[in-house]
Amino acid sequence: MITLKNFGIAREILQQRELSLDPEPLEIQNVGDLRTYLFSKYDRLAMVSSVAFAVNEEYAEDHVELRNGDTIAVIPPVSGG
Amino acid sequence: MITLKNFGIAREILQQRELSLDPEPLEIQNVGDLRTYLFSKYDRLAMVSSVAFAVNEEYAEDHVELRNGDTIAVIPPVSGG
Amino acid sequence: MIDIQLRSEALDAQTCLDAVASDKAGGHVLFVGTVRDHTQGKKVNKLDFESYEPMAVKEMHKIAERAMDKWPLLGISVHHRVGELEIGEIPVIIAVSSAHRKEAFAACEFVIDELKKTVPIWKKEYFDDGEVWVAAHP
Amino acid sequence: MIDIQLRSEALDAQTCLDAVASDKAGGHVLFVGTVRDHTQGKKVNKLDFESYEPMAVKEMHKIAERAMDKWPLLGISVHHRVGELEIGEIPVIIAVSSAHRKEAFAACEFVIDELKKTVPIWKKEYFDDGEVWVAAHP
Repeated sequence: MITLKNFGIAREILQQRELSLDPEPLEIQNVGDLRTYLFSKYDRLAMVSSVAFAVNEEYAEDHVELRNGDTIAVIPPVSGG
Repeated sequence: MITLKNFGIAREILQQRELSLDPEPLEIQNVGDLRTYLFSKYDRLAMVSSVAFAVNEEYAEDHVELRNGDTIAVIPPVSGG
Repeated sequence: MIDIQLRSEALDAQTCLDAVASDKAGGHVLFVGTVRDHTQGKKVNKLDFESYEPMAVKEMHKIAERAMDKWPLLGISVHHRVGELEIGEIPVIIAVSSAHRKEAFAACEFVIDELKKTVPIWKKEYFDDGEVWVAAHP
Repeated sequence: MIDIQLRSEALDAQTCLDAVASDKAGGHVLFVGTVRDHTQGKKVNKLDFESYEPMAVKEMHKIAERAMDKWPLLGISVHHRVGELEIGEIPVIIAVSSAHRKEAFAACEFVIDELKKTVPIWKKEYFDDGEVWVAAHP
Protein backbone atom coordinates (compact mmCIF):
# COMPACT_ATOMS: atom_id res chain seq x y z
CA MET A 1 0.00 0.00 0.00
CA ILE A 2 1.01 3.59 -0.58
CA THR A 3 -0.37 6.67 1.19
CA LEU A 4 -1.47 9.74 -0.74
CA LYS A 5 -1.47 13.11 1.02
CA ASN A 6 -3.49 15.72 -0.84
CA PHE A 7 -3.12 19.45 -0.40
CA GLY A 8 -4.86 22.64 -1.45
CA ILE A 9 -7.04 22.21 -4.50
CA ALA A 10 -5.93 18.56 -4.79
CA ARG A 11 -7.39 17.87 -1.36
CA GLU A 12 -10.67 19.43 -2.46
CA ILE A 13 -10.78 17.52 -5.76
CA LEU A 14 -9.92 14.16 -4.18
CA GLN A 15 -12.28 15.05 -1.32
CA GLN A 16 -9.91 13.76 1.34
CA ARG A 17 -6.63 14.82 2.91
CA GLU A 18 -5.20 11.31 2.95
CA LEU A 19 -5.99 8.04 1.23
CA SER A 20 -4.43 4.58 0.90
CA LEU A 21 -3.95 2.95 -2.46
CA ASP A 22 -2.82 -0.52 -3.51
CA PRO A 23 -0.63 0.23 -6.54
CA GLU A 24 -0.31 -3.37 -7.77
CA PRO A 25 -3.77 -4.07 -9.25
CA LEU A 26 -3.65 -0.56 -10.81
CA GLU A 27 -0.21 -1.26 -12.36
CA ILE A 28 1.23 1.87 -10.75
CA GLN A 29 4.99 1.44 -10.62
CA ASN A 30 6.29 4.99 -10.61
CA VAL A 31 5.23 8.61 -10.09
CA GLY A 32 4.27 8.97 -13.76
CA ASP A 33 1.92 5.98 -13.52
CA LEU A 34 0.30 7.50 -10.42
CA ARG A 35 -0.10 10.83 -12.23
CA THR A 36 -1.79 9.11 -15.20
CA TYR A 37 -4.09 7.17 -12.89
CA LEU A 38 -5.11 10.23 -10.86
CA PHE A 39 -5.57 12.48 -13.90
CA SER A 40 -7.86 9.93 -15.58
CA LYS A 41 -9.87 9.25 -12.42
CA TYR A 42 -10.16 12.96 -11.40
CA ASP A 43 -10.47 15.07 -14.52
CA ARG A 44 -10.57 18.31 -12.46
CA LEU A 45 -7.07 17.43 -11.21
CA ALA A 46 -5.84 17.17 -14.82
CA MET A 47 -7.06 20.76 -15.32
CA VAL A 48 -4.88 22.18 -12.52
CA SER A 49 -2.09 24.27 -14.04
CA SER A 50 0.65 21.93 -12.77
CA VAL A 51 0.77 19.06 -10.32
CA ALA A 52 4.02 17.92 -8.71
CA PHE A 53 4.61 14.90 -6.48
CA ALA A 54 6.80 14.31 -3.47
CA VAL A 55 7.82 10.84 -2.34
CA ASN A 56 8.62 10.65 1.37
CA GLU A 57 8.86 14.46 1.59
CA GLU A 58 11.20 14.94 -1.39
CA TYR A 59 10.09 16.24 -4.78
CA ALA A 60 10.08 13.32 -7.24
CA GLU A 61 10.05 13.23 -11.06
CA ASP A 62 7.79 10.88 -13.01
CA HIS A 63 10.48 8.19 -13.35
CA VAL A 64 10.83 7.68 -9.57
CA GLU A 65 9.71 4.15 -8.57
CA LEU A 66 7.14 3.72 -5.81
CA ARG A 67 7.58 1.17 -3.02
CA ASN A 68 5.26 -0.35 -0.52
CA GLY A 69 4.92 2.05 2.44
CA ASP A 70 5.81 5.21 0.50
CA THR A 71 4.01 8.44 1.31
CA ILE A 72 3.26 10.47 -1.80
CA ALA A 73 2.17 14.09 -1.61
CA VAL A 74 0.02 15.50 -4.41
CA ILE A 75 1.31 19.04 -4.80
CA PRO A 76 -0.67 21.60 -6.82
CA PRO A 77 1.06 24.93 -7.58
CA VAL A 78 2.49 26.26 -4.34
CA SER A 79 1.58 29.79 -3.26
CA GLY A 80 3.27 30.48 0.05
CA GLY A 81 4.88 33.77 1.06
CA MET B 1 29.52 88.30 7.79
CA ILE B 2 29.08 84.64 6.96
CA THR B 3 28.80 81.76 9.43
CA LEU B 4 30.86 78.60 9.05
CA LYS B 5 29.57 75.36 10.58
CA ASN B 6 32.22 72.69 10.85
CA PHE B 7 31.55 68.99 11.19
CA GLY B 8 33.44 65.80 11.89
CA ILE B 9 37.13 66.07 11.18
CA ALA B 10 36.64 69.65 9.91
CA ARG B 11 35.35 70.66 13.33
CA GLU B 12 38.43 69.14 14.94
CA ILE B 13 40.84 70.78 12.48
CA LEU B 14 39.21 74.23 12.75
CA GLN B 15 38.91 73.63 16.50
CA GLN B 16 35.41 75.05 16.67
CA ARG B 17 31.93 73.99 15.62
CA GLU B 18 30.96 77.43 14.39
CA LEU B 19 32.80 80.59 13.45
CA SER B 20 32.00 83.95 11.85
CA LEU B 21 34.00 85.33 8.97
CA ASP B 22 33.98 88.64 7.14
CA PRO B 23 34.48 87.60 3.52
CA GLU B 24 35.19 91.11 2.14
CA PRO B 25 38.73 91.78 3.40
CA LEU B 26 39.62 88.17 2.47
CA GLU B 27 38.22 88.65 -1.07
CA ILE B 28 35.99 85.59 -0.66
CA GLN B 29 33.19 85.90 -3.21
CA ASN B 30 32.15 82.29 -3.80
CA VAL B 31 32.47 78.78 -2.41
CA GLY B 32 35.68 78.16 -4.36
CA ASP B 33 37.31 81.26 -2.81
CA LEU B 34 36.30 80.04 0.66
CA ARG B 35 37.74 76.58 -0.08
CA THR B 36 41.06 78.12 -1.20
CA TYR B 37 41.19 80.34 1.89
CA LEU B 38 40.45 77.47 4.32
CA PHE B 39 42.82 75.01 2.62
CA SER B 40 45.71 77.49 2.79
CA LYS B 41 44.99 78.48 6.39
CA TYR B 42 44.40 74.89 7.62
CA ASP B 43 46.72 72.55 5.74
CA ARG B 44 45.29 69.49 7.56
CA LEU B 45 41.91 70.33 5.97
CA ALA B 46 43.52 70.27 2.51
CA MET B 47 44.65 66.70 3.27
CA VAL B 48 41.11 65.42 3.90
CA SER B 49 40.08 63.13 1.04
CA SER B 50 37.28 65.44 -0.11
CA VAL B 51 35.57 68.49 1.34
CA ALA B 52 32.15 69.63 0.16
CA PHE B 53 30.27 72.78 1.12
CA ALA B 54 26.63 73.54 1.73
CA VAL B 55 25.19 77.05 1.58
CA ASN B 56 22.07 77.47 3.69
CA GLU B 57 21.66 73.70 3.99
CA GLU B 58 22.01 72.91 0.26
CA TYR B 59 25.11 71.39 -1.32
CA ALA B 60 26.89 74.13 -3.31
CA GLU B 61 29.53 73.89 -6.04
CA ASP B 62 32.56 76.18 -6.08
CA HIS B 63 30.93 78.74 -8.40
CA VAL B 64 28.07 79.52 -5.96
CA GLU B 65 28.28 83.15 -4.75
CA LEU B 66 28.26 83.89 -1.03
CA ARG B 67 26.10 86.65 0.46
CA ASN B 68 26.10 88.41 3.74
CA GLY B 69 24.24 86.28 6.31
CA ASP B 70 24.83 82.96 4.56
CA THR B 71 25.48 79.85 6.63
CA ILE B 72 28.13 77.63 5.08
CA ALA B 73 28.70 74.06 6.23
CA VAL B 74 32.15 72.52 5.84
CA ILE B 75 31.41 68.90 4.94
CA PRO B 76 34.15 66.27 5.07
CA PRO B 77 33.34 62.82 3.58
CA VAL B 78 30.02 61.70 5.04
CA SER B 79 29.84 58.30 6.73
CA GLY B 80 26.30 57.82 7.98
CA GLY B 81 24.37 54.57 7.87
CA MET C 1 22.74 30.07 11.96
CA ILE C 2 19.47 28.94 10.37
CA ASP C 3 16.11 29.38 12.12
CA ILE C 4 13.06 27.96 10.31
CA GLN C 5 9.58 28.04 11.80
CA LEU C 6 6.09 27.24 10.61
CA ARG C 7 3.70 28.85 13.09
CA SER C 8 -0.01 29.20 13.67
CA GLU C 9 0.46 32.25 15.90
CA ALA C 10 1.22 35.82 14.74
CA LEU C 11 4.72 36.41 13.38
CA ASP C 12 6.99 39.09 14.80
CA ALA C 13 9.72 41.03 12.99
CA GLN C 14 11.86 41.67 16.07
CA THR C 15 11.90 37.94 16.90
CA CYS C 16 13.38 37.19 13.47
CA LEU C 17 15.90 40.03 13.76
CA ASP C 18 16.97 38.76 17.19
CA ALA C 19 17.39 35.25 15.74
CA VAL C 20 20.02 36.47 13.25
CA ALA C 21 21.78 38.97 15.53
CA SER C 22 25.58 38.79 15.65
CA ASP C 23 28.34 41.13 16.78
CA LYS C 24 29.92 40.52 13.37
CA ALA C 25 26.81 41.72 11.50
CA GLY C 26 26.80 45.12 9.85
CA GLY C 27 23.62 44.71 7.85
CA HIS C 28 20.30 43.00 8.44
CA VAL C 29 17.68 42.82 5.73
CA LEU C 30 14.16 41.82 6.60
CA PHE C 31 11.30 40.97 4.30
CA VAL C 32 7.82 41.13 5.79
CA GLY C 33 4.93 39.93 3.66
CA THR C 34 1.46 41.17 4.54
CA VAL C 35 -1.98 40.20 3.33
CA ARG C 36 -3.07 42.80 0.79
CA ASP C 37 -6.70 43.96 0.63
CA HIS C 38 -6.94 43.34 -3.11
CA THR C 39 -5.58 41.04 -5.81
CA GLN C 40 -5.92 41.78 -9.51
CA GLY C 41 -8.56 44.40 -8.74
CA LYS C 42 -10.70 42.17 -6.50
CA LYS C 43 -11.27 42.84 -2.81
CA VAL C 44 -9.82 40.11 -0.59
CA ASN C 45 -11.57 39.43 2.72
CA LYS C 46 -9.18 36.89 4.25
CA LEU C 47 -6.66 34.18 3.40
CA ASP C 48 -6.10 30.63 4.47
CA PHE C 49 -2.65 29.00 4.35
CA GLU C 50 -2.32 25.22 4.27
CA SER C 51 1.05 23.46 4.40
CA TYR C 52 2.65 20.04 4.15
CA GLU C 53 4.42 20.76 7.38
CA PRO C 54 7.48 18.48 7.58
CA MET C 55 8.31 18.94 3.90
CA ALA C 56 7.70 22.70 4.02
CA VAL C 57 10.19 23.01 6.90
CA LYS C 58 12.72 20.85 5.00
CA GLU C 59 12.35 22.90 1.81
CA MET C 60 12.78 26.17 3.70
CA HIS C 61 15.95 24.74 5.26
CA LYS C 62 17.28 23.79 1.82
CA ILE C 63 16.71 27.31 0.52
CA ALA C 64 18.46 28.82 3.56
CA GLU C 65 21.40 26.44 3.05
CA ARG C 66 21.65 27.37 -0.62
CA ALA C 67 21.71 31.06 0.34
CA MET C 68 24.42 30.36 2.94
CA ASP C 69 26.46 28.65 0.18
CA LYS C 70 26.01 31.53 -2.28
CA TRP C 71 26.81 34.45 0.06
CA PRO C 72 28.89 34.95 3.23
CA LEU C 73 25.95 35.26 5.62
CA LEU C 74 25.81 35.18 9.41
CA GLY C 75 22.19 34.13 9.90
CA ILE C 76 18.89 33.42 8.18
CA SER C 77 15.51 33.28 9.89
CA VAL C 78 12.38 32.24 7.97
CA HIS C 79 9.04 32.23 9.77
CA HIS C 80 5.89 31.27 7.85
CA ARG C 81 2.37 31.44 9.20
CA VAL C 82 -0.31 28.81 8.56
CA GLY C 83 -4.07 28.96 9.08
CA GLU C 84 -6.48 31.82 8.59
CA LEU C 85 -5.16 35.38 8.18
CA GLU C 86 -6.95 38.72 8.06
CA ILE C 87 -5.95 41.71 5.89
CA GLY C 88 -2.73 43.28 7.20
CA GLU C 89 -1.56 40.12 8.97
CA ILE C 90 1.84 38.63 8.20
CA PRO C 91 2.18 35.34 6.30
CA VAL C 92 5.98 35.40 6.11
CA ILE C 93 9.06 37.08 7.56
CA ILE C 94 12.61 36.53 6.35
CA ALA C 95 15.61 38.02 8.15
CA VAL C 96 19.18 37.81 6.90
CA SER C 97 22.33 39.15 8.53
CA SER C 98 25.80 39.57 7.08
CA ALA C 99 28.90 41.66 7.61
CA HIS C 100 28.00 43.80 4.59
CA ARG C 101 24.62 44.86 3.34
CA LYS C 102 24.84 43.94 -0.35
CA GLU C 103 24.90 40.22 0.40
CA ALA C 104 22.06 40.55 2.90
CA PHE C 105 19.81 42.25 0.31
CA ALA C 106 20.63 39.68 -2.38
CA ALA C 107 20.14 36.71 -0.06
CA CYS C 108 16.86 37.98 1.44
CA GLU C 109 15.36 38.49 -2.02
CA PHE C 110 16.66 35.06 -3.12
CA VAL C 111 15.04 33.34 -0.13
CA ILE C 112 11.58 34.86 -0.66
CA ASP C 113 11.74 34.25 -4.44
CA GLU C 114 12.68 30.58 -3.96
CA LEU C 115 10.20 30.10 -1.11
CA LYS C 116 7.38 31.10 -3.44
CA LYS C 117 8.55 28.55 -6.03
CA THR C 118 9.21 25.39 -4.04
CA VAL C 119 7.88 25.40 -0.47
CA PRO C 120 4.72 23.27 -0.19
CA ILE C 121 2.36 25.91 1.20
CA TRP C 122 -0.94 26.82 -0.43
CA LYS C 123 -2.94 30.00 -0.16
CA LYS C 124 -6.68 30.29 -0.59
CA GLU C 125 -8.15 33.73 -1.13
CA TYR C 126 -11.69 34.55 0.01
CA PHE C 127 -13.66 37.15 -1.94
CA ASP C 128 -17.22 38.45 -1.53
CA ASP C 129 -18.34 36.13 -4.32
CA GLY C 130 -16.28 33.02 -3.70
CA GLU C 131 -12.86 31.61 -2.96
CA VAL C 132 -9.90 30.47 -5.01
CA TRP C 133 -6.68 28.51 -4.56
CA VAL C 134 -4.01 30.91 -5.78
CA ALA C 135 -2.18 29.82 -8.98
CA ALA C 136 -4.12 26.55 -9.25
CA HIS C 137 -5.48 27.44 -12.67
CA PRO C 138 -3.88 29.25 -15.61
CA MET D 1 4.07 58.53 3.17
CA ILE D 2 7.54 59.64 4.17
CA ASP D 3 8.76 59.44 7.77
CA ILE D 4 12.25 60.82 8.46
CA GLN D 5 13.74 60.96 11.94
CA LEU D 6 17.10 61.80 13.42
CA ARG D 7 17.08 60.47 16.98
CA SER D 8 19.37 60.31 19.97
CA GLU D 9 17.40 57.41 21.52
CA ALA D 10 17.55 53.75 20.44
CA LEU D 11 15.93 52.92 17.10
CA ASP D 12 13.23 50.29 16.78
CA ALA D 13 12.43 48.13 13.74
CA GLN D 14 8.74 47.66 14.53
CA THR D 15 8.27 51.43 14.82
CA CYS D 16 9.58 51.86 11.27
CA LEU D 17 7.46 48.96 9.96
CA ASP D 18 4.37 50.49 11.60
CA ALA D 19 5.17 53.84 9.99
CA VAL D 20 4.94 52.35 6.48
CA ALA D 21 2.02 49.97 7.12
CA SER D 22 -0.79 50.05 4.56
CA ASP D 23 -3.66 47.72 3.67
CA LYS D 24 -2.45 47.99 0.07
CA ALA D 25 1.06 46.76 0.97
CA GLY D 26 2.10 43.23 0.05
CA GLY D 27 5.78 43.59 0.78
CA HIS D 28 7.85 45.44 3.33
CA VAL D 29 11.62 45.49 3.18
CA LEU D 30 13.60 46.68 6.15
CA PHE D 31 17.29 47.44 6.40
CA VAL D 32 18.77 47.52 9.88
CA GLY D 33 22.37 48.63 10.25
CA THR D 34 24.24 47.58 13.36
CA VAL D 35 27.59 48.57 14.78
CA ARG D 36 30.05 45.80 13.93
CA ASP D 37 32.75 44.76 16.40
CA HIS D 38 35.51 45.10 13.81
CA THR D 39 36.43 47.13 10.74
CA GLN D 40 39.21 46.10 8.38
CA GLY D 41 40.52 43.66 10.94
CA LYS D 42 40.58 46.12 13.86
CA LYS D 43 38.43 45.75 16.96
CA VAL D 44 35.95 48.61 17.34
CA ASN D 45 34.95 49.62 20.87
CA LYS D 46 32.25 52.19 20.12
CA LEU D 47 31.08 54.73 17.57
CA ASP D 48 30.06 58.35 17.67
CA PHE D 49 27.69 59.84 15.08
CA GLU D 50 27.61 63.58 14.48
CA SER D 51 25.12 65.22 12.09
CA TYR D 52 24.24 68.55 10.54
CA GLU D 53 20.72 68.03 11.72
CA PRO D 54 18.43 70.20 9.59
CA MET D 55 20.35 69.45 6.39
CA ALA D 56 20.59 65.72 7.19
CA VAL D 57 16.82 65.55 7.57
CA LYS D 58 16.35 67.48 4.29
CA GLU D 59 18.76 65.20 2.42
CA MET D 60 17.05 62.06 3.75
CA HIS D 61 13.73 63.51 2.56
CA LYS D 62 15.15 64.14 -0.90
CA ILE D 63 16.37 60.56 -1.17
CA ALA D 64 12.98 59.24 -0.07
CA GLU D 65 11.25 61.45 -2.65
CA ARG D 66 13.59 60.24 -5.40
CA ALA D 67 12.78 56.64 -4.43
CA MET D 68 9.05 57.45 -4.50
CA ASP D 69 9.52 58.87 -8.03
CA LYS D 70 11.45 55.82 -9.23
CA TRP D 71 9.18 53.08 -7.85
CA PRO D 72 5.48 52.76 -6.97
CA LEU D 73 5.95 52.75 -3.19
CA LEU D 74 3.45 53.14 -0.39
CA GLY D 75 5.74 54.34 2.38
CA ILE D 76 9.34 55.03 3.36
CA SER D 77 10.62 55.41 6.89
CA VAL D 78 14.24 56.40 7.59
CA HIS D 79 15.42 56.67 11.19
CA HIS D 80 19.04 57.57 11.89
CA ARG D 81 20.65 57.62 15.29
CA VAL D 82 23.10 60.28 16.48
CA GLY D 83 25.46 60.30 19.46
CA GLU D 84 27.45 57.50 20.99
CA LEU D 85 26.68 53.87 20.07
CA GLU D 86 27.95 50.58 21.50
CA ILE D 87 28.64 47.39 19.48
CA GLY D 88 25.38 45.84 18.34
CA GLU D 89 23.40 49.08 18.55
CA ILE D 90 21.51 50.38 15.53
CA PRO D 91 22.68 53.51 13.67
CA VAL D 92 20.06 53.31 10.91
CA ILE D 93 16.78 51.65 9.98
CA ILE D 94 15.06 51.98 6.61
CA ALA D 95 11.60 50.54 5.97
CA VAL D 96 9.89 50.54 2.58
CA SER D 97 6.44 49.23 1.70
CA SER D 98 4.91 48.58 -1.70
CA ALA D 99 2.23 46.45 -3.29
CA HIS D 100 4.89 44.09 -4.68
CA ARG D 101 8.17 43.05 -3.17
CA LYS D 102 10.59 43.65 -6.03
CA GLU D 103 10.14 47.43 -5.83
CA ALA D 104 10.48 47.38 -2.05
CA PHE D 105 13.83 45.56 -2.23
CA ALA D 106 15.17 47.88 -4.95
CA ALA D 107 14.01 51.03 -3.16
CA CYS D 108 15.32 50.01 0.26
CA GLU D 109 18.77 49.28 -1.14
CA PHE D 110 18.69 52.56 -3.12
CA VAL D 111 17.86 54.57 0.02
CA ILE D 112 20.68 53.12 2.13
CA ASP D 113 23.19 53.42 -0.75
CA GLU D 114 22.28 57.09 -1.35
CA LEU D 115 22.13 57.88 2.36
CA LYS D 116 25.73 56.80 2.71
CA LYS D 117 26.75 59.09 -0.16
CA THR D 118 25.00 62.37 0.56
CA VAL D 119 23.49 62.69 4.04
CA PRO D 120 25.65 64.94 6.27
CA ILE D 121 26.32 62.49 9.09
CA TRP D 122 29.79 61.58 10.27
CA LYS D 123 30.96 58.49 12.09
CA LYS D 124 33.97 58.30 14.39
CA GLU D 125 35.31 54.87 15.29
CA TYR D 126 37.05 54.28 18.61
CA PHE D 127 39.77 51.59 18.78
CA ASP D 128 42.00 50.47 21.63
CA ASP D 129 44.81 52.59 20.18
CA GLY D 130 42.97 55.66 18.96
CA GLU D 131 40.02 57.02 17.04
CA VAL D 132 39.33 57.88 13.43
CA TRP D 133 36.74 59.77 11.38
CA VAL D 134 35.60 57.19 8.85
CA ALA D 135 36.50 57.97 5.20
CA ALA D 136 38.17 61.27 6.09
CA HIS D 137 41.50 60.18 4.63
CA PRO D 138 42.33 58.08 1.54
